Amino acid sequence: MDSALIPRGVKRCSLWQFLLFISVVGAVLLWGVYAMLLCWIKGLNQTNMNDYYGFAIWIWADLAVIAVGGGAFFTGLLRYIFGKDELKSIINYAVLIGFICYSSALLILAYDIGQPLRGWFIFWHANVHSMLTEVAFCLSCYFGVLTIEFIPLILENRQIDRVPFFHHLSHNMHEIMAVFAATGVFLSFFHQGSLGGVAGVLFGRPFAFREGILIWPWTFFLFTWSAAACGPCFTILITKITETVTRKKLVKDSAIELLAKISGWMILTYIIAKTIDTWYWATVTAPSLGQTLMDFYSNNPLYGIWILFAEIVICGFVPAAILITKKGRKNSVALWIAVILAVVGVCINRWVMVLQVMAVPVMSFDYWAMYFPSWQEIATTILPVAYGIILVGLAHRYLPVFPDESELNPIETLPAEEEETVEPPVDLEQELKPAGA
Amino acid sequence: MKIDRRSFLSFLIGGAAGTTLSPLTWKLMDDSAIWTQMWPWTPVPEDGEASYVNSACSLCSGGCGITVRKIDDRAVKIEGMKGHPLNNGGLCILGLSGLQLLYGPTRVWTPLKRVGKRGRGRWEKISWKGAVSEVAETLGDLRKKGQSHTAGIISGSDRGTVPRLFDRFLTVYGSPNLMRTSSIIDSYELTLHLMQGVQALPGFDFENADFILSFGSGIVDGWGSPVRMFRANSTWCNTGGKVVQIEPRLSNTAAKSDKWIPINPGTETALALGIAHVIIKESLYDAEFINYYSEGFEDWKRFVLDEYGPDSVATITGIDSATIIALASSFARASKPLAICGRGQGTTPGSLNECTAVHALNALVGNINKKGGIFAVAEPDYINWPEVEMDARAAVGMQKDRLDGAGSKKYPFSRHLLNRLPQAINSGEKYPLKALFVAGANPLYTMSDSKAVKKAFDKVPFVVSFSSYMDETAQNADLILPNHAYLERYEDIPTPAGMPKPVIGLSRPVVKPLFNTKHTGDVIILLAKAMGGNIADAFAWNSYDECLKETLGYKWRVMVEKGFWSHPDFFVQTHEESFDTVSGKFEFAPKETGSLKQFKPVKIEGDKTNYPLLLIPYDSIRLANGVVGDPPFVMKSVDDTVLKGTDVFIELNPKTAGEHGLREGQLAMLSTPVGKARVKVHLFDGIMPGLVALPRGLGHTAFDDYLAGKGINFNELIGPVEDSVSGLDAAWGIRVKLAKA
Amino acid sequence: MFPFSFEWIWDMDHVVFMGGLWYALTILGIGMTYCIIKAAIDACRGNDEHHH
Amino acid sequence: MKHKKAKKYGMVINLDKCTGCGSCMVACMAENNVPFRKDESDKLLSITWMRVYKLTNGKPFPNTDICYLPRPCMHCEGQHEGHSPCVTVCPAVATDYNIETGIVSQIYTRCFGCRYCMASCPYKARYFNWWDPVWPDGMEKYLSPNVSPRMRGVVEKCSFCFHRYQMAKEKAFMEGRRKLKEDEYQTACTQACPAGAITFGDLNNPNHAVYRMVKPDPKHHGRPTNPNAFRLLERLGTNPKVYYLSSREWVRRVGDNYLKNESIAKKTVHQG
Repeated sequence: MDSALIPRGVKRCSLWQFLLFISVVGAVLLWGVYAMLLCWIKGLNQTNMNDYYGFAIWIWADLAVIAVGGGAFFTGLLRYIFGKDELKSIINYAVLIGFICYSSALLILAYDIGQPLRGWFIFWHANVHSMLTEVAFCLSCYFGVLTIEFIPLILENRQIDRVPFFHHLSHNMHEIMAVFAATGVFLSFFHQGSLGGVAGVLFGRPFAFREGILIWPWTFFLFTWSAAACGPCFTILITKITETVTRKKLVKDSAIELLAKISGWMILTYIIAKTIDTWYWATVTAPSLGQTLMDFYSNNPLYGIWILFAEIVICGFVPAAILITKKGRKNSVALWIAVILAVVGVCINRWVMVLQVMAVPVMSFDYWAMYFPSWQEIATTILPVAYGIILVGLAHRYLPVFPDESELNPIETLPAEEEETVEPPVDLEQELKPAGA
Repeated sequence: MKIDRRSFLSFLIGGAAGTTLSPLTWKLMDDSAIWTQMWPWTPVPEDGEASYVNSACSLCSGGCGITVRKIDDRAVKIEGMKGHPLNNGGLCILGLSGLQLLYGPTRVWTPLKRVGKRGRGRWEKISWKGAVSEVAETLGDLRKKGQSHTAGIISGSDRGTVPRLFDRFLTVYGSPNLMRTSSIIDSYELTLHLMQGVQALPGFDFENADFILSFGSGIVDGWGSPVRMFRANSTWCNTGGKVVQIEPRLSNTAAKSDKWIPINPGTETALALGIAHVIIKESLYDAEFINYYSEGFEDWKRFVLDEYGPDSVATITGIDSATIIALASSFARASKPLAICGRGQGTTPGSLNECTAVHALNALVGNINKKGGIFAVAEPDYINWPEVEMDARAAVGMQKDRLDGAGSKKYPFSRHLLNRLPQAINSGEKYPLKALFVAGANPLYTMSDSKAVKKAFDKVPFVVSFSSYMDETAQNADLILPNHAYLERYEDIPTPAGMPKPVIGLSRPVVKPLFNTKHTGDVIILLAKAMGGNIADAFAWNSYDECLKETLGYKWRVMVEKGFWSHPDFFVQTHEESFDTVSGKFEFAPKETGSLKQFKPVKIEGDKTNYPLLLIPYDSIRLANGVVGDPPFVMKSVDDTVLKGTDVFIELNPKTAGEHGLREGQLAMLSTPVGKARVKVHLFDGIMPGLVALPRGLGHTAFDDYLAGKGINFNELIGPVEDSVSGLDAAWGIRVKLAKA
Repeated sequence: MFPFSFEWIWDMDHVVFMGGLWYALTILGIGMTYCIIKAAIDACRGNDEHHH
Repeated sequence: MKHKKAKKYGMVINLDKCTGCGSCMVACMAENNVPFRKDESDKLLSITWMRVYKLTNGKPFPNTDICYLPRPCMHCEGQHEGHSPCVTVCPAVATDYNIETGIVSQIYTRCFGCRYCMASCPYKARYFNWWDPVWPDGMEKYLSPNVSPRMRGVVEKCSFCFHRYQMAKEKAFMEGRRKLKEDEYQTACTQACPAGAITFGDLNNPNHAVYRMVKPDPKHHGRPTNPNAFRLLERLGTNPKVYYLSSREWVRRVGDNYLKNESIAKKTVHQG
């Protein structure tokens, strides 16, 4: 039915199968939307946040998706500025993932705030000294950049491309994409950094506070760096998952390996910097404020020193070690482990910088506060995931996301073979519909 | 077709984009933000002209002066009255929340008559006329049958015009049964009566004292006139006055004191006598006072020296003898020492032995009726109404014994023994109570052994409540004749107990009555008039306000102007005129007190085998436990280690908790011989091992949702223990057993 | 955000921050305008020589 | 000594006098139209601009000691005026540092509820309106027109009763005066405290009691020179304008974090 919209040279599952898939994920999405409406209509009392946990799972999710969405700007940097042409195979997908991550982040912010209808005050009445203002501005602008980067891909849909204006627009945008990408990198550097700054400037909270350069605490640079390092791992991870689900090779190995290699070195350098930062903080910053490292990791049921070990060693040095070695990158299992660990690592880091910051007592007579999200918070946090899966599904079906897909999966070579297709549960057998038919 | 669809889509997209970019979007965005800034469901208080009204707070017997800020005809804030002799600008947490009672959901709006079973909460509105005639009819019937003595009144106080109007009414009607809510004041009155031969209230000159020896009195926990005590405590901070607090639990007072001496609960008398022992032995007492103004000292001295050496007292009290000796010495050597008693807020009278022993310490150092000492303050003399003329029926009724046994052969000196009333009704040994008025009191909540009290109430066929609020007693009444709230009425606020000089406050209407309520004073007058005859004749006033104005005479003008009246030429009595005993001197060993007999600890309920631990109550200024309960603001101030959700916490020493396998926050079952309760455990190092402490003031079943149903009423777990001399409630705790729930 | 809002002060912080912001927005704006105008011109000319 | 033109309103709380009675909490609630709910026992959801903490020395019976510590907003000055932890982070200038008085304000109609300021405050002095404020029928009558009730979704905190400052200024203006007398502007908690434990005034004015009580050191952002005085978390460099007095060493020590073997005297001020 919708075959006219499906790119040439690739195979997709039947529309019914696709709709079934969409409706399953859509149900989850609706659950999230329901929870979101509850939060909007009834207020944030729907959450388990409280006056100690003013920032909770949403802000973590926000920081995490932005960190892992950092793959878009870093891949863009490598592709457009440094001219790594191998990445052509994955850049579209990196942009798409980035777009999903950033739109999710903005959505989360829209229900995280107590007065969503006044959300625009952050722009209108901006306080330029606030890291959050910097986040808001750079985040929105960069989302604009991602949209600009995403538009040509949409325009390349077979039907849209037939309109001469759109065809030319897409072409022209490609032509000057390097300018956009460079702006994107500039903006990303600041908003990733300022997200780190959000925690790092809290001089009232020794657990989060870091010294730095000028107005920027060390976390500013660590956040940018970790997003650049781990973002590509997330792009690889999602690509791998997509390949597994669709049971086809979508991106050339050379692209994956190059990205993995760069990511590996980035992680290694990041984690060394992070270690130095932690060391300095534990031995100089915190003691100068009368606290020891173990004050932050004891007397509570969850936050033990294990979390630091997990973040730095298991999810830092281990993936770095795998990714910087050729053997590690080439080994599919090792690559899987490495990218998962790297993504988990950056998520732990963001968790620590949001939720543990809130949990640690500051006044000597205060106490650790523990928190568990309400179902409304969980649903609204899953909501962007469902939205992302749907958008990936749609884009994969109707847009030429993977330029090398037809080359990697030539239809002509398998004309007689029944092929399983696309996202939905893989076991659903499909009648093959040749593209363009 | 395809073209059409495309143009349609373009139109849609273009339209959407156009609208988004048009000023409309920005306008809507702005409007919606403005809308959130003035949501119609968020109240906007109306502005108006500000004014201030001086009045007096009567939420407890503290008698603080208040200044109420008004905007037009709304009262918006209660503040302490500047320059008031008691509180000078400060105010307690309850007084500050008074507007939540005035405007709160617990007010009774109109006279109510019970429908259906008692306590079910079903009422019908009746008119004031109907209500008064119904009461008059019931009382008239009793009187006709010669049963006027079976009518009784439970009153929060027996001082001031309204309680005195009740008293007058009951006298001319023919019943001796006006019963006052009991407190440590009862014990003090009795002590002053027996040792000094006077009918007076105790007055303590805290402001000038420099060494306070407190036997468990919650100086900063609501004892006495609370704000005055807070101020006195701060005065000591400035002047270097010392406070020694003796009690088994680290209360706020103990924490604020200069020295906290934990003591085995219930052994305070022994300590007082032990201190006396040391003072006498080391000849540290005021020889002049002892020699010239006291009687019976030698006998008492022998007894104290024989029985209460520091070592034996150490064994009883758990305080080592060196501490006792040092304490006695510093007490006696202080220039203005003062010993006081009355545990916590002093809501329980305690044993008379204890009060006399503590008072004897004051006598030993000679600080009776002296600056920085304890005064016997005569009853205020401003109420001088003509004697009532009793008819024959009234005279017969007044001849009858009081139902509570006060003034009987057994307890000849006590004036009120409300604690004995439930037992008297339930046993039915004397005569039944057929009509009961409750005013300024909430006995169903405040009296110990709630079950027995409820049972007794159930036996009284006609209960009338005068409460402004739907409290526990009002809930279980047959008729509610709601008084104006305290901010809506005129009333005299007599000198609070503990004040060494008279200060009469004037409560006056800050706002016009909000509901169809009536001043209780007016109701008494109307009732008297409805009953006619001598009764009506005894109440010649047209209204309560007229009565009050007339009664106060020249003071009225001063009170209206300043908000209070204080004695302009109040003087300190000399020792020669102080004592009105047979000997004309201070009696160290009035025979009636049994001081010469060996000190016998109050026998509290429960046996050690079944109930291995001791349960004591504790008072907090943040938990009102009197006539009213905590308003929402005060509830908000209650710590989460006292109340969490609807669970109240007991305080337990970590050692005791360990022995019972209990952890912080764990649920436990508390059982005493009187009742059971589910509680949560809070570990507190400041409580003596082996003790369990439970706060007073929670566990209300009445009032609003902000208060009702939270925690446990301590009175459900304890019963009264009669003091052998006074008949007053001497219980300081009860044995208890604790198990994991 | 704009110099006419009352939070605005003419200081280094505002100039640097808002300068950076408006700089980025200008590049994006000009870039997109260029693309759109050029695409419109190209479409009118029927220029269709390039393919990806 | 001539004092600076700008005022720096601050508070001194004498913990030796404070009895933990809670009057300050309720006076504040009544003055500032603070809402309440049926269950306020979850203190993490309970709006108390002034909160009284109960401190213990942690020693076993009978050497236990407790002390109450009332905690309003500290109106931090930070490293330079206006550098309060919360003011610097608020993205929408909804919380502001008044240079004229040193008071940190909260503009409820500006706040959009991001709660970053709450995260930044080490004293937990900021509270979020998780619910719409609801007063039982009739009780909204006592609401004061001088302080607007807050809507759901915004942050609120102690304002040092700023409206009282404005009213006092207005009154002085009407009477043709420019300067306020010390007792003309007092916070509701100061006024209500039955123990007289709270003193309020201008820390820049040597004639004011607050100044005389703590003797702030201008070279060190107002660090107290009275050895019995301390500020909460002095070492963080927040430079609060609320000072505490205590004659008990353990209480003063509880006021900040110290390493195990560190003596209290060593007051290194971070960043300072």
